Amino acid sequence: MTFASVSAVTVALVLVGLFLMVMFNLNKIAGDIESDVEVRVYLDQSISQSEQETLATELKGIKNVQEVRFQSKKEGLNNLLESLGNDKKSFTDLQKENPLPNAFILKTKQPEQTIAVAKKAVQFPNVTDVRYGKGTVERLFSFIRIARNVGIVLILGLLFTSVFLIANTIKLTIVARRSEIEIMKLVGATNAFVRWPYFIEGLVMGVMGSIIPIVLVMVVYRLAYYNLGGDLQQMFIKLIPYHTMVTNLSLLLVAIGALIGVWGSLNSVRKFLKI
Amino acid sequence: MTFASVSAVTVALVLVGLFLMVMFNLNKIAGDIESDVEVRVYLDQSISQSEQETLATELKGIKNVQEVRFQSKKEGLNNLLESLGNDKKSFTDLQKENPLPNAFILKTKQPEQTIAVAKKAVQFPNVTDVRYGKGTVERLFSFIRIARNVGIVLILGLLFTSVFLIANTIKLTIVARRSEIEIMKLVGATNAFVRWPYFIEGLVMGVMGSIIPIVLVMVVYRLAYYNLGGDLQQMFIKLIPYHTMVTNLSLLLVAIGALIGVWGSLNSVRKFLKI
Amino acid sequence: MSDAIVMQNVWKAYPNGVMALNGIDLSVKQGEFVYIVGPSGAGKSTFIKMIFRELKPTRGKIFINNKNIASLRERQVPYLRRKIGIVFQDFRLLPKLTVYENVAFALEVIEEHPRQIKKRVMDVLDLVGLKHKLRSFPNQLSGGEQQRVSIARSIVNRPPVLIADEPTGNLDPETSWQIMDVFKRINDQGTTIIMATHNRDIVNKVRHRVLGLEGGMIVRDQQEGDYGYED
Amino acid sequence: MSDAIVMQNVWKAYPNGVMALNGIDLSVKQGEFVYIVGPSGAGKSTFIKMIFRELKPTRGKIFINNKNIASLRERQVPYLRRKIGIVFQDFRLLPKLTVYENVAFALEVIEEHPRQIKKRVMDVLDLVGLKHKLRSFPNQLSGGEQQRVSIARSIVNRPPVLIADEPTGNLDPETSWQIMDVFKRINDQGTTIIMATHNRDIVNKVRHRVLGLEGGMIVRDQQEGDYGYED
Ligand SMILES: Nc1ncnc2c1ncn2[C@@H]1O[C@H](COP(=O)(O)OP(=O)(O)OP(=O)(O)O)[C@@H](O)[C@H]1O
Ligand SMILES: Nc1ncnc2c1ncn2[C@@H]1O[C@H](COP(=O)(O)OP(=O)(O)OP(=O)(O)O)[C@@H](O)[C@H]1O
Ligand SMILES: [Mg+2]
Ligand SMILES: [Mg+2]
Repeated sequence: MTFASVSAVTVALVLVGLFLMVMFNLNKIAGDIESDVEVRVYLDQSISQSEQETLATELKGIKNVQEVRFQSKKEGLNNLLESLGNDKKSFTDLQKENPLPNAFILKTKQPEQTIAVAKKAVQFPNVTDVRYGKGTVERLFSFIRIARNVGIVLILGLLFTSVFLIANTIKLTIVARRSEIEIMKLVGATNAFVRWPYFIEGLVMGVMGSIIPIVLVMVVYRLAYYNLGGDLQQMFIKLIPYHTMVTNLSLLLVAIGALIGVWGSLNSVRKFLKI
Repeated sequence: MTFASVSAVTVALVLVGLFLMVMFNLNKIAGDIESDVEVRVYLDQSISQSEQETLATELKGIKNVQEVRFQSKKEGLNNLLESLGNDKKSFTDLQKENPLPNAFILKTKQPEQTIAVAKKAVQFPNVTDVRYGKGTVERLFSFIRIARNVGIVLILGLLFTSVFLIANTIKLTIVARRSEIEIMKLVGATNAFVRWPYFIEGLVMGVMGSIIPIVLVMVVYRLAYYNLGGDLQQMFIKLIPYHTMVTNLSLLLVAIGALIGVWGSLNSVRKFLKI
Repeated sequence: MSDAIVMQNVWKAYPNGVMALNGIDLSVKQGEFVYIVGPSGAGKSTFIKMIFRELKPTRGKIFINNKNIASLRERQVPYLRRKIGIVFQDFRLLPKLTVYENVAFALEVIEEHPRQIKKRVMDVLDLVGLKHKLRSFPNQLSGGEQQRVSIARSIVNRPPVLIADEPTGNLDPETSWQIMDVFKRINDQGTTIIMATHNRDIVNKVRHRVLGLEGGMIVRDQQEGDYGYED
Repeated sequence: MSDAIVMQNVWKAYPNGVMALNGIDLSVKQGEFVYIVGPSGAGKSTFIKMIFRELKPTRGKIFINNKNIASLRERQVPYLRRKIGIVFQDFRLLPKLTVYENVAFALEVIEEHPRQIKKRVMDVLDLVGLKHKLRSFPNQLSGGEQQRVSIARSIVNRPPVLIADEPTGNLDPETSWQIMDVFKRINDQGTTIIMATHNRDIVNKVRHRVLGLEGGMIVRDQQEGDYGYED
């Protein structure tokens, strides 16, 4: 009987654990990507050095702009070619006559402020064009927002489900002991006396049920982190460090397990105490 | 008691259903992306019309090549610029003096054959370069393979978990009826006579437990399909059509529910029949 | 042979090592009425559970109608049990069925015709004086009422053998005599009856064969015997 | 007053509408020994369950040591029950505890000193003749043995009031007399005893106050009475 409860906790926490592992990382990555968004301000080819310096100060003065960086046309072309990957060789001609203009790269304090900043920047003199991946950025933001919301809904759903499942299982095991509880009460046991062993049992069950999930999370995250971590870093994606993740997640899982175990146990006993 | 079992089935199938919904689509998308991979064979600028035609035939003769398509330098540039999004305007200069060569685009029968085909193509005369997104394609393939394997493992894990959970819950409800079953047997009931109601009960439980998951899948997929579908189509990603998905998934869920219900029920009864 | 029940050197050890029966030899004729008496823990219930194979003997043979049930195949067991009516010491009613349904169950099991079932069940409930409780559930009955439901169920399908484990333990003397009347009647119709009992009054007044059990052994086997153990 | 138990106009209707008690008035003095007799379904067990508040009366007042337990607060109920030893008609042993643990439980509940517990439990098991079964679980006992464990548990903490619902229903006459001896001894020490029984022999031989219950009403209340209902 207790095996049933422990394994229900185990099963639920494995799901919650793996899911949280993914969610925490996605959340971090989304944050990283967001803070990577930038506004490119293209300059007129004919701009003078002093005009350019004035413009830099002015851009810096726009509300919410955190950083202004100059990007020469050459640098711009290199970045572009880089992003095309190993097709670069085919474009050697381009390097002779670079069609790209010079630019300022702005970073905003909050990624959501990109759009407002871009709108202001375009009004300055000598600015031919302002790019922030219009559409793309907006779509990225809404994608991230959707992904986060979906993630939160899923994790809440999963947690709720787990609580429900575990409580369900514990209840069934305790219903089977209904007469036991009633007899104890009829022989003069106080509620506290009856409840105490069930409290302990719930706690032990919850903690025992979280062992396998914790080990699993450790193993899976170790594999994921050391195998995928490198590949992902090439794509400028950084995972949450192994120890941080494992420590936090373990504590979280034990806590969830213990809470649900105790709660489910006491909750199920409660209604049989009324005799 | 039966409520406990039905809700265990419900909870498990909701998870399985939503997960399958995502997996089926990812699988389709992965397939679509794979079959989109192509080999670009760049031609020497000085190639003559007849040489070009010979080359086309020869390329077509390579094992596993399914389709050979000519892409003019102009077409190539347009495609490139398109992929750069709305930064196109900045490259008007490029269109005057197009640095890209003409090319043949090859499609292979199986996406995995890309690499072998590319290696053969590079050996023909008048071919300056062969591109298939080396590295990228390889990484994409291994990514898809990993994703698929992870998906299969997850879905099997989830299914196994569900079966376990449901069987667990059903067992608990039936253990509570152990003496009931034993009494029936002692009064002269055959195993079949005792089992029959439990068979029906398991079936009903399974089917009832699959109602909410099916409705949920329908609602969620409707929302996802009609809200995200458009956006995704812009990225050349096509989801599985609503009706196909919902029909197949519903049948699958009912079948899983009924099977697990009946199996869990009969399996739990079995050991109490031995009296 | 017209022996309904024959035991040959039957031993029973429970899994925890308790020796409940130590070499029982016995034969009961068709239509006989046998009391099993003996102190608490003597092995009466164990003896009775052997007959309908709730328990298998550790050693020895048990013949019911000349068939050794110790080696009966599992699939045959239900058919054995249908020929034996059983009153359990702890009643063993189905908790989710009403009084009526509990009694009817023994008839449904043998696929009796529904109309037959109704009539027969009502008759039997009348016999044990529980017609007014037919819609009650077991946990809504007094101890004696539950015991009478168990008795009703045991006789409803007119089994050729009736086995009763302390059928009057929870009944007042008056109701006990009613039940004995019922038993007498079905015994007169040829039913073999084995009844474990502590009821001295009954054993002494309604004389039948008395089997004294002590420490898992038959210490007395007396036709028309009395309860014995006078204080 | 030295009345241990007083009932004033007590009625009990079960949720399904059955009227089990119809206006009971009664007072039992400290140290009295009272038999409750009456046919099956008369309301004896219901009457008994009122006293330790397994059931609450639908109407009326019940005083135990001058406290109305019908309006007792939930938290106080365990302390009431500790002053009352109860032998249940259906034994109610804890299935996962051994005989020893079942009896010890009643002492653990009142936080008796562990060493005291051991001695006292062994003494009581000896009284009911079950010292040799102390490590058995309830499902490894015969009916009579279970009943004796229930008796042992009820007297182990020397309660001032003992309530026994058919305590000899599953016992042979000899063992029954042993139990009656035990009851007599603790009654002599001042314990009030209420005993529902069908055992005519006992009631007629060991004369005490007899309370006749029928249809939920007291139809007879006789000092040194006999069982009545002669056939
Ligand atoms: N399931 C069991 N496991 C172990 N020992 C058991 C089991 N059932 C009974 N016993 C023991 O076997 C012996 C005989 O038990 P049985 O129930 O046959 O006695 P009985 O004659 O019916 O007694 P009673 O009159 O009290 O009902 C007793 O000592 C009892 O403790
Ligand atoms: N839980 C219940 N719900 C409904 N009716 C009940 C319940 N318990 C008992 N009764 C009914 O109340 C009446 C009195 O029952 P009670 O158990 O008090 O009888 P009793 O005198 O103890 O009988 P017995 O000698 O057979 O044990 C009976 O008619 C019984 O059917
Ligand atoms: Mg017995
Ligand atoms: Mg009673």
